Amino acid sequence: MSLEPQELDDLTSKIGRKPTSTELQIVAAEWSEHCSYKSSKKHLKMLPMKGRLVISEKGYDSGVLDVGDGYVITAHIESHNHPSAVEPYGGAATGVGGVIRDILSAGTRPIAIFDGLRFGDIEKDLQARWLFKNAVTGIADYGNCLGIPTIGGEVEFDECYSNYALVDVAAIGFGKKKNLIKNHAKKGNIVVLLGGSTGRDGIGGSQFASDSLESENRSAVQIPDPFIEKLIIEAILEARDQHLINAMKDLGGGGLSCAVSETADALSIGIEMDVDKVHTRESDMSPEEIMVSESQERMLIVTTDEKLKKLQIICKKFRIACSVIGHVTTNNMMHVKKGKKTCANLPTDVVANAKLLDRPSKKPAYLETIEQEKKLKPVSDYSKMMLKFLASPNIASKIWVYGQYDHEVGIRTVVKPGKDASVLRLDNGKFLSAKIDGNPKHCYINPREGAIGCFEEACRNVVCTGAKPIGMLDHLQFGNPENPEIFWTFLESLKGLTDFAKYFEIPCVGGKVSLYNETPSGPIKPTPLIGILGLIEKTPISSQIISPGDSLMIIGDTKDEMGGSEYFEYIHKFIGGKCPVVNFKESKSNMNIVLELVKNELLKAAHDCSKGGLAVAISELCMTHKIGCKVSLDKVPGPKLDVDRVLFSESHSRYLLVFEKKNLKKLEDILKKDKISYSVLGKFGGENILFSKSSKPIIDLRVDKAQKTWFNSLRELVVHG
Amino acid sequence: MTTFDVHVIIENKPGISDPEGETILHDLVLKGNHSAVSKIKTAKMLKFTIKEKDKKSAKITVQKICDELRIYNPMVSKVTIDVFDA
Amino acid sequence: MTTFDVHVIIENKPGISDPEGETILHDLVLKGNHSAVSKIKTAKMLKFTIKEKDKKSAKITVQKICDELRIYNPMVSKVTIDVFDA
Amino acid sequence: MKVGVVVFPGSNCDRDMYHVLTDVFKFNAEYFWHEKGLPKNIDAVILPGGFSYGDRLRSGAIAAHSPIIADVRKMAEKGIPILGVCNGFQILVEAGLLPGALLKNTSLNFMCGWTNLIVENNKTPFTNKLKLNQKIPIPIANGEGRYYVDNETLKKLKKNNQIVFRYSEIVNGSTDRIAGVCNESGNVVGMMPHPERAAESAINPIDNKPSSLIFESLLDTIGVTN
Ligand SMILES: Nc1ncnc2c1ncn2[C@@H]1O[C@H](COP(=O)(O)OP(=O)(O)O)[C@@H](O)[C@H]1O
Ligand SMILES: [Mg+2]
Repeated sequence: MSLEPQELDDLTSKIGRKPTSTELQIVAAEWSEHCSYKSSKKHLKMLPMKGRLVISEKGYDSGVLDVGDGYVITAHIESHNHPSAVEPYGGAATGVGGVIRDILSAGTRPIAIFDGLRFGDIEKDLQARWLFKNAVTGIADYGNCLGIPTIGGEVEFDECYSNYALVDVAAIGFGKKKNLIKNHAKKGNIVVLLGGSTGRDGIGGSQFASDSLESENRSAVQIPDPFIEKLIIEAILEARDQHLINAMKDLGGGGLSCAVSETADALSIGIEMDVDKVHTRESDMSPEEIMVSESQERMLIVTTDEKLKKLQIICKKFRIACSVIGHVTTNNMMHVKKGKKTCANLPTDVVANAKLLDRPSKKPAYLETIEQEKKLKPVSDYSKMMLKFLASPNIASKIWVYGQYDHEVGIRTVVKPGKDASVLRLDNGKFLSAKIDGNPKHCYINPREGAIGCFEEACRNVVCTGAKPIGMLDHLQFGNPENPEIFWTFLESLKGLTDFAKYFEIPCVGGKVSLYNETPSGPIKPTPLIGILGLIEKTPISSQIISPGDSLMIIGDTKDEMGGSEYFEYIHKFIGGKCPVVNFKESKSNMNIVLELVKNELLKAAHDCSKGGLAVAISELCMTHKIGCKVSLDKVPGPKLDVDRVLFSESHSRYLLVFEKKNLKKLEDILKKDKISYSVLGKFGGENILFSKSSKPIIDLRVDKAQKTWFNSLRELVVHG
Repeated sequence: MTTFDVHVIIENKPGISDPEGETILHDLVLKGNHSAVSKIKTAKMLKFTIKEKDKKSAKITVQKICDELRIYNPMVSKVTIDVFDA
Repeated sequence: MTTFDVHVIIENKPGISDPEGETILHDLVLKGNHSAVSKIKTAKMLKFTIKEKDKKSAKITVQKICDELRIYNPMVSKVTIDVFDA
Repeated sequence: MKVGVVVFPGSNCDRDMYHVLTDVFKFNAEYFWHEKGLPKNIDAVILPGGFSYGDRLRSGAIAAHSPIIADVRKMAEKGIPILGVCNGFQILVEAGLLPGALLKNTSLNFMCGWTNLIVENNKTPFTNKLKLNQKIPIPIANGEGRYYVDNETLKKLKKNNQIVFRYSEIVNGSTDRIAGVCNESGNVVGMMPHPERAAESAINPIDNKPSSLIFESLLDTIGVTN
């Protein structure tokens, strides 16, 4: 680990002397892109962070939202891309562990996990398959052991992730507002390190995350220990209930260096600590190694001498180690000693605040021509094509994944994975709905509109459960920011998200930036990921059986927006065209109308239309409810389009609604008053999914056959190749 | 061609922690008062039955299979391969 | 007292199926065209580091630990114990 | 009537079980940490699910040696109703309080999803309000849930009416589709599926009644004496 020459000069001039070797390591960890956000921080400020429900506290790693009646939810998102690309099992598992500790830091109990997974083409690429399989097992083994349900996520395959992996994890916490840890510290308080022992694993991890992936520096392997993490959670919550915690921070990237400097900086205090007091796994670790080790499952706590005894009793009960490693001072210095010897003594604001950069940006050259379409080979048999499409890894059901995750533990999961967003019941009678979404294929073609599309898609998913979006998490994943073209795509995505967040008044409650996502064959496609939290005041849309005779309606226009569609890319192997664009006004009225219809209990089911377009979304409804449907494509609202475009365009702001025929009039009254573009497309019943145009059948599939293919193909591919 | 039993032992590399071994040691064996034991390390074993011309080629083939099919991840684990007459 | 490495191999008794071994054989090894392999069986291994006066008593102690603490479930598994100089 | 919920390091369905016992069925329940003893005035004991000791060595293998197990054993001998759910079942088996073994699922994966149970014995304290052959929609969530017994034991189980639940179809390769068993006297019951996850209409809107009857059976058994 090392600093850039100008950073070294900067550090030297700020402290007025040559830094010691320990100081160099500490600063290198903290000033890495991963910990300091030096490329992005200036720009992230544009996102709206405040809102009616947002509670901000100093030193929190997670966002906090007030959900009423004295309760709060917390949320955070993280990625563990580099580690997962070399050790998918451990990398993905420790990713879960890390984000859970962020939730815990605020003093809330983690109640849900989400995972977003991206790999290369698993149909052709054995390495991608191996990464995928092991990352899923890693997440399952960790989350399941903790007893925190993994209730949703997404999985996507794209050649741009070959030999690489994006593993994103988000977590949600829940608790009483009065139990939130109000981080504070004063002179004489003591600093305690609690949890697993500090070892050599993960040394240099944050630096590693900020380099592009090359085999020489594949050194940061972390071994997950979910059992210890579970004990830490219970111990911390017990300590919280006994008011033993003055301030708390989890140890993540940059290890003790970051946790100590950031805690001191956030609370305007100094911390003096002794590396000899840290419980280590190996006896011969140097002060540098102890300070930057990224061993998992550790928490830093500021408490008082009087409270320490009780804290130690709790730790003993849960058989976890806890060491007093230092105390709070008032001189705003981070003073690291080894016994009597000083190894580092630095102003905390210098350590915690790297010099922010203003990186140059430039519109990528490829974008000049990307929207041009080429002539595609016509599809001769749409039924056959559709079956193949339903079996394709990006479209196929993800049950092989979420079926390995305990998504019921905690008995809050009212709407379970497999539909749009999942829904949890809260202790105050309300419900929380959440989903994460990304779409690198759209973002590659148009980083701004693509990012907005992810935002809207995540909103649509929670809206389909009857929830109003109340907060957003963003995770911005790009290649090397030193490349102006890549940095431009980062800025465009960020601006798009900001515009949408402001228009919809959805505050950003947390986020993460992950840069340098590159392999020897190049950067990944821009991959912003959006998590949406939605609140349901009364009842979520209940799981109802769709019966023969029920009607299917679509809301929103289907437009000629095929760029980045699964149809272009999977069926025609073509990357290009215009990607879908969200019309903010239309988007808002459609969202509001669906919420109103759910609230008036006029719907049996609502489903959003996204990847794979109308054809896939309607099939999903049929397959999950095991019922056929007759759909007339002539009635699809929007401009006149060729049949394949109507079927597979991925235009946003569209919802499929299922309702009892007798409610049509009531529905129309509401829809008309808001000038919503809608149409009744068809009727459920029978054993076939049937799409027709001008009375001519276009797609005709048996539901059971389609369902079997869609349900099993991912597992077949992963397990049996 | 002769049949051989090939034992493949997969374990975490030295220096990489083994939480399972530690739990078995501390929460089971030491609590059971068996203080003569100072360490427990867990490993996974695969026993292959294979037809090859000699011991040496049996070992080479199995090593190749393990590497090629990613039966273990060389980043975290090491393998030891022993060949026995069946 | 001398330090010994004691390897405990826990595996399913004959007759009890080993789906993991079968999966590795069929979905990985045979698909990868390594038809010389005819069988794969998985086992779990625990490596004890123990101080005892000699090999024999090291083996006896570890066997006792395994029985007493049910390191293996006798209904389904059997253990094999090998002692090595550390 | 007091129900003890035993908590081991790594238990993670203890709070769910407690919630259902107290908030839904109005039992008087209390948590017992595995290092504690159980008081004499306990009327029933439940070992909840989770990952005691991180499932290391084998699910339930380490927790079976916890101090509290000695008391659970005594209570079992006294005929007090004892229920082990999921990891609790695994612990009872590892402690020798129930026969058999729980092996890795044939899929080799953790499996979470809904299945149906068939009631095979409605004479236990946890099933006496259910009908024979009644169907119970219920979730499973386990990695080592494949119940195994050898032929001889299986014969004995059948003869003594010790098979309490079967899966309605093959889910994980269990011997004879067994999902839950009891001891010879019938007061100790173990089951892999999670009744506490299916007993409320919010979670199981279609049919929460059968799972509720498992708790109501217990209410009936121990409620009467009080
Ligand atoms: N990695 C995953 N982990 C957990 N659940 C997943 C995962 N991938 C997909 N799912 C679940 O499968 C369902 C479909 O996912 P997805 O296709 O992403 O939905 P949508 O298109 O509505 O965004 C959702 O309920 C989602 O939560
Ligand atoms: Mg959706």
